[in-house]
Amino acid sequence: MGIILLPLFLGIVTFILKGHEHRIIRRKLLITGALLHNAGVVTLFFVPDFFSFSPYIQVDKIGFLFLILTSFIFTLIAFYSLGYFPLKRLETAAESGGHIFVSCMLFFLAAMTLAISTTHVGILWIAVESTTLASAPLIYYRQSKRSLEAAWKYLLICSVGIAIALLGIFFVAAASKGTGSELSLQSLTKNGMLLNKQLLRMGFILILIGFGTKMGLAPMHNWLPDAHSEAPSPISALLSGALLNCAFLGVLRFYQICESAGLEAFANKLFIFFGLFSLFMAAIFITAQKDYKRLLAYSSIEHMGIIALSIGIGANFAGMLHVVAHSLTKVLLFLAAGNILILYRTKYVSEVNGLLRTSPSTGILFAIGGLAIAGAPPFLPFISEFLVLKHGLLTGHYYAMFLYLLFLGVIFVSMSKTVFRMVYGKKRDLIWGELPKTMFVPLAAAAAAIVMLGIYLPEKVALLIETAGQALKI
Amino acid sequence: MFFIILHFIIFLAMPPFFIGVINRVKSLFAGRRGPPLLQPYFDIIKLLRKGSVYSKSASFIFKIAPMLILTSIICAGLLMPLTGDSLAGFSGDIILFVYLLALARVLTILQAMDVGSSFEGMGASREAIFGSFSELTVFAGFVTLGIITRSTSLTDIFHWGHALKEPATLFLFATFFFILLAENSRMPLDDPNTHLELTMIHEVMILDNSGPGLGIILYASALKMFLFMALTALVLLPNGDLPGLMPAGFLLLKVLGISIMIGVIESIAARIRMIKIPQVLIASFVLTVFALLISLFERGMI
Amino acid sequence: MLLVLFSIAILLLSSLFSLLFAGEKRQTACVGTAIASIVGLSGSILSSGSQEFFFKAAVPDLVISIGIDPLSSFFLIIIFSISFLTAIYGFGYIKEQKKLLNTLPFFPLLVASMAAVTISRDGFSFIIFWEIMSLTSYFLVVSEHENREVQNAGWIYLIATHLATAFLMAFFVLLAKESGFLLFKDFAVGASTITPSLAGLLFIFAIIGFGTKAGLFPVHLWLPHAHPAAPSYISALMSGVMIKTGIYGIMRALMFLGRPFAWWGIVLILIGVLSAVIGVLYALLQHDLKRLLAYCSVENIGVIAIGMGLGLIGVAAGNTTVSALGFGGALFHVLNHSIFKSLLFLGAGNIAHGAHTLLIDELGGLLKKLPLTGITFLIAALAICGLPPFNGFISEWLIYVGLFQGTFSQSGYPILVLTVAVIGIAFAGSLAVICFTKAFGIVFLGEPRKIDLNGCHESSKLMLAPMFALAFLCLLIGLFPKIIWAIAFSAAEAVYPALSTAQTFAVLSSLNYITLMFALVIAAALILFFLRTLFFRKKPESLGVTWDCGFEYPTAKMQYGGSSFVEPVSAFFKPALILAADGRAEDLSEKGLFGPLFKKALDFIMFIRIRRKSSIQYYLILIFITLITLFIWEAWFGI
Amino acid sequence: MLTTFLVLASSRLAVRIKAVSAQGALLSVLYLTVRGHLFDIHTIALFFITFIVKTVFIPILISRTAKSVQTKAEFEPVMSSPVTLMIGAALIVISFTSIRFFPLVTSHVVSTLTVPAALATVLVGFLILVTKAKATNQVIGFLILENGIFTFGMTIISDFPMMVEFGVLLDLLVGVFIMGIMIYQINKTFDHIDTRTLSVLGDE
Repeated sequence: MGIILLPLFLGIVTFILKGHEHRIIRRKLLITGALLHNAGVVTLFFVPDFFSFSPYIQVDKIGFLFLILTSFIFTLIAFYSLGYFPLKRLETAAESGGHIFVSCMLFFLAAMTLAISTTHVGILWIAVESTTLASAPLIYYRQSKRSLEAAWKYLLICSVGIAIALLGIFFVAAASKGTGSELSLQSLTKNGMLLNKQLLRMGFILILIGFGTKMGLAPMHNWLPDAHSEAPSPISALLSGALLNCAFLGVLRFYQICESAGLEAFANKLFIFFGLFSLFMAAIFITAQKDYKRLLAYSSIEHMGIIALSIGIGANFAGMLHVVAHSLTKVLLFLAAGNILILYRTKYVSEVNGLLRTSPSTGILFAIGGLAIAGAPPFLPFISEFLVLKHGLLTGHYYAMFLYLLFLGVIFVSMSKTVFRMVYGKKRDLIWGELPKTMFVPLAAAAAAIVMLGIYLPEKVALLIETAGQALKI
Repeated sequence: MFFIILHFIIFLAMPPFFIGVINRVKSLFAGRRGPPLLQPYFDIIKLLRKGSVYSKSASFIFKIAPMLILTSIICAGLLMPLTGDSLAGFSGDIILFVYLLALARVLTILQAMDVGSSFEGMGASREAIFGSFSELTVFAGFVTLGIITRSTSLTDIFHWGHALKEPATLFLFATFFFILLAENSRMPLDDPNTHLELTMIHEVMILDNSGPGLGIILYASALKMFLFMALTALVLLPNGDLPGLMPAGFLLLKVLGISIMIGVIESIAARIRMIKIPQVLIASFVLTVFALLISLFERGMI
Repeated sequence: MLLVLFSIAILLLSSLFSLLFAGEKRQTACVGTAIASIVGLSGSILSSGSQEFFFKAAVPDLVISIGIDPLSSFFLIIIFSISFLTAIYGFGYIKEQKKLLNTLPFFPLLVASMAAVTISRDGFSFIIFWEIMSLTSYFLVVSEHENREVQNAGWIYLIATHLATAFLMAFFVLLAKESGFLLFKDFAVGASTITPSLAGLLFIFAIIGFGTKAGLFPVHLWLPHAHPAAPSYISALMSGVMIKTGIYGIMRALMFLGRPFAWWGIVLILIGVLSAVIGVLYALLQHDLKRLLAYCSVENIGVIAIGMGLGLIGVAAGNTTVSALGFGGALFHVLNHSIFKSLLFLGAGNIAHGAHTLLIDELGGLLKKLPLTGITFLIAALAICGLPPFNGFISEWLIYVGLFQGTFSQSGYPILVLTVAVIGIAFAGSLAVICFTKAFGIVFLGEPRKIDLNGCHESSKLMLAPMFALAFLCLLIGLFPKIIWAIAFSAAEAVYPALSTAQTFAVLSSLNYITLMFALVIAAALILFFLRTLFFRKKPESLGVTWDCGFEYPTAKMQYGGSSFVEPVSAFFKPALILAADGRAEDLSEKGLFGPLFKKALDFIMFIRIRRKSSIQYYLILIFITLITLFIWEAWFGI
Repeated sequence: MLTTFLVLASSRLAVRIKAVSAQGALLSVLYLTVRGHLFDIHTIALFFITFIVKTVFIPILISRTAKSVQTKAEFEPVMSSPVTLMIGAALIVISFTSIRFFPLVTSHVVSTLTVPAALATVLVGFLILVTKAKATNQVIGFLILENGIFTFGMTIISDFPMMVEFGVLLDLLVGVFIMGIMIYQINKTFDHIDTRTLSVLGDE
């Protein structure tokens, strides 16, 4: 509870602290919020029940994994923002809204934490909707026509999507009628077999569409590239690395209910379908993509597809591992994209080249991220992708795995082409001079994480992921 | 020991004689008396006694190549069963035989390219491509012989004595004869007598050789031709299991016959156009494949 | 085993150190690699029998295992010996080309990953090492990435190798489905119960997956792009060693597939013949020396594939002599090719360094400026053509004899295929002669065509020493093939233990004869030289211009060039080739297969993309349609 | 209830806002009717909150936004009004006829009409979202959609804690608030609020 309220409180404080003169304090508050959140998560690790004084707020095994991830990523992004936004401000000359921005970030964190840690389906809905609301202004940061369009699309489509999810939740509630269970996860899963199957099925479809919209599953994904490409890079990173996970967690909660009701096969089929379709769409739009931030956005769709697919074929460990892998890698990439945007002032792939010579650290980090996200070992995403394949073939999903490999192949081809086009080439003159350190350290941390975990997955981490994966199985 | 010496005598001393035979046959056809039968020996000795002129463009490759060519041809000769058994035959020596000759060819080509003349480059180019076709055919022929005799050594192959019972042999004889003509730049494919035509293959490659170097090359090509004549002869009429000196004697007779044949053909045939040569070579290859299929079919292997 | 691990550790450390340093000090990578190679080489030579170690990975159900057996140690010997020499060469090479210091830390990593691939004993770590190998070599290929060509070459390489890995992943996982685990040990046990159809499928997967790395037609596509793009010492390592890991992979894969069928061998032989003939044909129609060498690798890999196919036919028919000759010859050729191909690439490095171009038609007369490079290059060229008395002959001879023996004992399709193979190798061999007479003749002989040789000078001793070592090895192995045969045979035996009963006695005696003959060749050459010097010493020698047929001023431009040299070939094969405007052969697999395939795929993608609108209403409709569709699906059919 | 959205589908903005408001009011009343026999504090509180939020706050917000935006004239919708209307009618028919396929437990529902009515509301809301171009209309569409869902939920809801209900409403309120700001911004930036022009982004 504390970790939810704290960012909320800090957010309100920053909201109050308007004006240019308070910007240092605001920055400090942002970092404080991130670090305190970290501390909270760590405490939770040692004292699992420390914060849970409400029956509806409880961090379970899956939630804990997501929480750690979110917290870590938020910290990275918070640090990165310190370097990014002052530079960005020079460029856009947009002075107002700093306070709204920082407070929205903190609100966003709070909403995500709530979404992760709640066990009540209603609260889950509220939290997910709040994340939309808190992040819409973040996308609008740049206050340009394009960012406005993106924000509007994001807001409206996600709201509609989540409204559909609400309908789904009502269906689930209707399904639970007469079983005497509360609308909390525990009691729903406990009484799983008593639920009305048909209603639950329809409810799950609605929820999958609803949260799937937010999660970026094709064909409900269309807002995503627009929003990701227009949002400031740290926000894109946050959306991609953390928010999508939250939405996914929302789906997972209901997946658990379905599982307990014996509808596993049904839900799996849907997951596989949406997973593959997302991969397909991503493959198509990643190819010959001209805008590198959209490229990354489509790659998020791809990876959400992989995650859905992995759950669909029952590769829970791989799925959870991929959640971690994707978040870290995507954060790395979006932040690197932020650096590139500042250095080159363009989002067009064709105008960016010679990154490795222009800004070696960004170039190397971007290359690492690009390779990792495209699925090359020894990075973490490869491991999870391989495990998905392994599990899929072992469980006999031959056609799905064939398509999976095909789409991954196409994506690798296109992705690597674009990334290395950008990385290689002749040196360009810098516009901004060297970038501040805070714009490299978080990236390096993320890169180190995916390399380290790719080469050697420590027992503790593996256990964490494994228990999360097992918790998914009722 | 006797056979070793005999082998060397036959192999090292006889070849230019057969060249003389060919020339004599050609002269007779042309109504001339022609040069003496031993004229090739005189030519070689004369050249060996002269001094050399080297091109400024040439490197040491050009100087050492003739010796190396001679070396590889002599070594190939050791594998040929001239006296019934070869000197150093072993199972699988047919491959070595072909490759030693290929080595000689490579060295000829390289020494031709060394002087940087466009004529010799042209000759080298032609030699390379035609040589590769004939090598192909030779291998196809060896496969056929191998299947017929279940052996991979020249000695064993030609110990077999029922050649005429094999219909494939006639095809093989024809193709090996073609190869003989092609490899040694004889008439329908190349003309050993002209030196300044753009249509030459072998002779044009040695334009810049002079003195002893040229002499050695001429000698080496005589050896090579002898080897091919022997091979062709043996394909049609193998040694079989004849005792003592008979194989060697018969062989010389057969080779004599073949050189007369060559002389006749050279006299009556016109040179084929350069462009047609690959076709001829491929035709002979197809002929070999034919032989191969027949021999396989006869044995019920396909 | 421990020594091998130790050497991998040294490699990793030297890579790390070199990464931390900047400038000249990065050369620690080369030094480290050289030291580690010595350690690893001794380790792999000393290792006898098979060893395996297991580690439990954190990922559930995953055990990592490493081990060594004769097959591994055979490849380890190749890897470490060549890496040792290229490291020395690289040290000298990079001294001259400081720009390459950037990617130097990847060099030990590449060697380490290659070694790791060969000692890996489970599917998971194998794939990881395999991909690390691909990635590090990719980074080395794009060392000079300012050049667009190089970028493209690198990209093609990356794609090819990665897509091939997809097949490998499927290969290993399907095997795991049979045996339950990803351990090679279990695969080998499961091999006895594998169904024929699955085994066939897996065989095809292995051929595609490993064949891409090895460079078999038509998946060789990356090879002629990547090799010219890479710095020479890397091309040498890649062409000499790295593509052999593909062969290693196929050999290893055969261990898991149980008893082979004759059609596997037939397929492999046909692919091999295609690779050999097409590879060399393309090789001789190239203008760039390194591209020529790259295509020539395709040819040699084809020869190796023929050997392996022969071995498979032999095993399928229970003819151990044939299979011993096939596999033994193939592995022998692997070793030989790694020696002369790396030598050729190093030579190309010297040429590029001396003459600043690798376009064959511009070069010429280099032998006078680079005599030592020229001699070693010539030796390698003769060896690669399979000419006596060098090592290339031995392995080709083994395969030939095996093929001949095969034709004696087989019937039906196999015999036809075997004869095709004999003719194919013979043809490829004779075209290789054209190819390398062109390469050597045009580049080193005659007069320089377009280049200025004034500034051209021989490379440093550090660069020449490894080349002489390699050239010496060519001769040495040619003269004493029995040791290598023993190692290669025991490596093949590790795959098919039944080979141990093979009657290789006849082979060995023939090898003795070959040694004798080679010695005779050399002795005869020496004797004749002695006679020549004896007789010719007093003969007058004079210099003149090349005979010019009456022209007054023969110029260098009048020489026969590389293109004109091979013109008869291209004229003859015209119907089967796609010729570029400049007479260079375009790759059929690139222009005819993969190029159009990629184009079609792109067209399809663009076709779909055009249909995307970006208005918010459209987005909403999509969501709605999805919803309705799912509901209808659910209501009518049930999901 | 049917009347409300038939009005919505046709006429001018102000009317629409009023209609939404009316719908909200009806919705809140529905709360009372659904749980008619149980006049506990929970229900009453919900009634009031819903009423306040849905019939008072949100309409006020929208109309304030609309005023600040100063809409000059009615834009052409993506589809002409009559067509939209007809499709809307068709949707309603479909929702009433297809309701048999939905295995909803409607035992304690006030009238059998509520479920299809809710469904129809959802569909019409969607229709408005899709066919209307103006941003304000889209918000209204969204609200109608939401109302429909609420109606739906109401018929079956039993044990959502009050906190949750309250949270949902709060979310809605904030959402509309933010949308209002956005519309204001859109107007400021683009000089109009036609969302059809918001399609610059996309893949070339």
